[in-house]
Amino acid sequence: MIEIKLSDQSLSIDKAYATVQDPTCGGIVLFIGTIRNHNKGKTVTHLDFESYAPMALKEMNRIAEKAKTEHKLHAVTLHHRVGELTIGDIAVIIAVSSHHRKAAFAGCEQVIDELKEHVPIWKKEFLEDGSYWVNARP
Amino acid sequence: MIEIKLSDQSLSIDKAYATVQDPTCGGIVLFIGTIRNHNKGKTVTHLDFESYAPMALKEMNRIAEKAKTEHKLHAVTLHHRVGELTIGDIAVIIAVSSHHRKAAFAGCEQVIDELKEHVPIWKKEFLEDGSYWVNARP
Amino acid sequence: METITLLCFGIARDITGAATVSLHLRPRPTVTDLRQKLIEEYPAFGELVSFAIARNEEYASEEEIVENGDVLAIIPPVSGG
Amino acid sequence: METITLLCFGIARDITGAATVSLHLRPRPTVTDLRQKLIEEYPAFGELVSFAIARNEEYASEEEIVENGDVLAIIPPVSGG
Repeated sequence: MIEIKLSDQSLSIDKAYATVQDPTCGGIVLFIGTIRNHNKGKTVTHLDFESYAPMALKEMNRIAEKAKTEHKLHAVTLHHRVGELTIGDIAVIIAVSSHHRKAAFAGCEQVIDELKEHVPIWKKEFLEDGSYWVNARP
Repeated sequence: MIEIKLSDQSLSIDKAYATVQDPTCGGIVLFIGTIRNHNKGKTVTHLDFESYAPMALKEMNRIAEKAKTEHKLHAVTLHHRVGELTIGDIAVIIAVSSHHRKAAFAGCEQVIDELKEHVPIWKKEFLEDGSYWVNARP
Repeated sequence: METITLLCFGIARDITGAATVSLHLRPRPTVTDLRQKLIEEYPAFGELVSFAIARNEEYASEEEIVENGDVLAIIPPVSGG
Repeated sequence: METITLLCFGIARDITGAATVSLHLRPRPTVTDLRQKLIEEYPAFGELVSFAIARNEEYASEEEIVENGDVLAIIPPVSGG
């Protein structure tokens, strides 16, 4: 099973967990990405996530399907937040269940690695003295 | 920070998450071990976890400290359930936070691997036609 | 010549000043043609780490040919997660 | 001879039939002495995959000497998590 969501509302760990939980699976791995209060020595006050929604959902689905197949996972859930977020807010939750815990760890790590590389979502960080699009310039 | 708990009450994912969450950490990895409805082709109805509590807590603390040092983690929380559990119940939650997500994945996996090898907790599985201590006999 | 419209996100929207940008190109250009025209008209795109072009909601390769009716988008370096 | 008491958990409790077991041994035995005596009195311990001895809430090595007042426990193969 694959569940993909882009949402401008708070993400719930319990809800993501519930989507992958299954009586046949003993091991569930979750990755939770939160907003840090600093980046490269600068103090972040809040930030904004923008997405190219239809393409982001397609890419998220492709990445989840690929991890599910390659690691023989039972279920993969991928929830990403968009809009304005503040420090400590959850930006992304990846939940993976599997019969074998090694596969669950490897699959979950692969999903977050590929998400950060390919999914068209852009983060603008607001500092005390300005703002910038993360990763855009050298 | 290290938090260790052996409990005969339901474990909460949100509570474990809250203990490791920190505004300086962007990456949190959780492992959740649940009770499966089968083991080696047999149907499990429920099970019982027994522990040698003072030694189990010492070992859990040693394993958490070791992972924290070796992977430079920010925080490690290790909650294990004891007593009678049924299918789908959470037996163990490991929550790890880190500045770097690679370290969080590696650290969390190391904790569950070492827990399963060293912590004096024993699981008795109850099947439809009997019961047995897991791993005890060849 | 033909008018080709691309969606702009993130820093691409800041550079063009709008949610879409229109380029005038010969019919059936390649993705490379699009990229070059874009940098010609908005040199700031040349200052980015990189940018990709999406065609019909998928990453396009450089040699792909843009057809009439394709949905195109400029994809600056992503930073989700 | 001395009386040495060990805590029993999991399958060890099933084998001895009680939460503790007492062995009669010469003073200051090694962990190996304990292990051998245990198998001698309860051959079922020899049928387990393995078992460890804990001394003062830590895993003991085979050559360790058991002192008066030590807290000892039989640790059958663990299965937590």
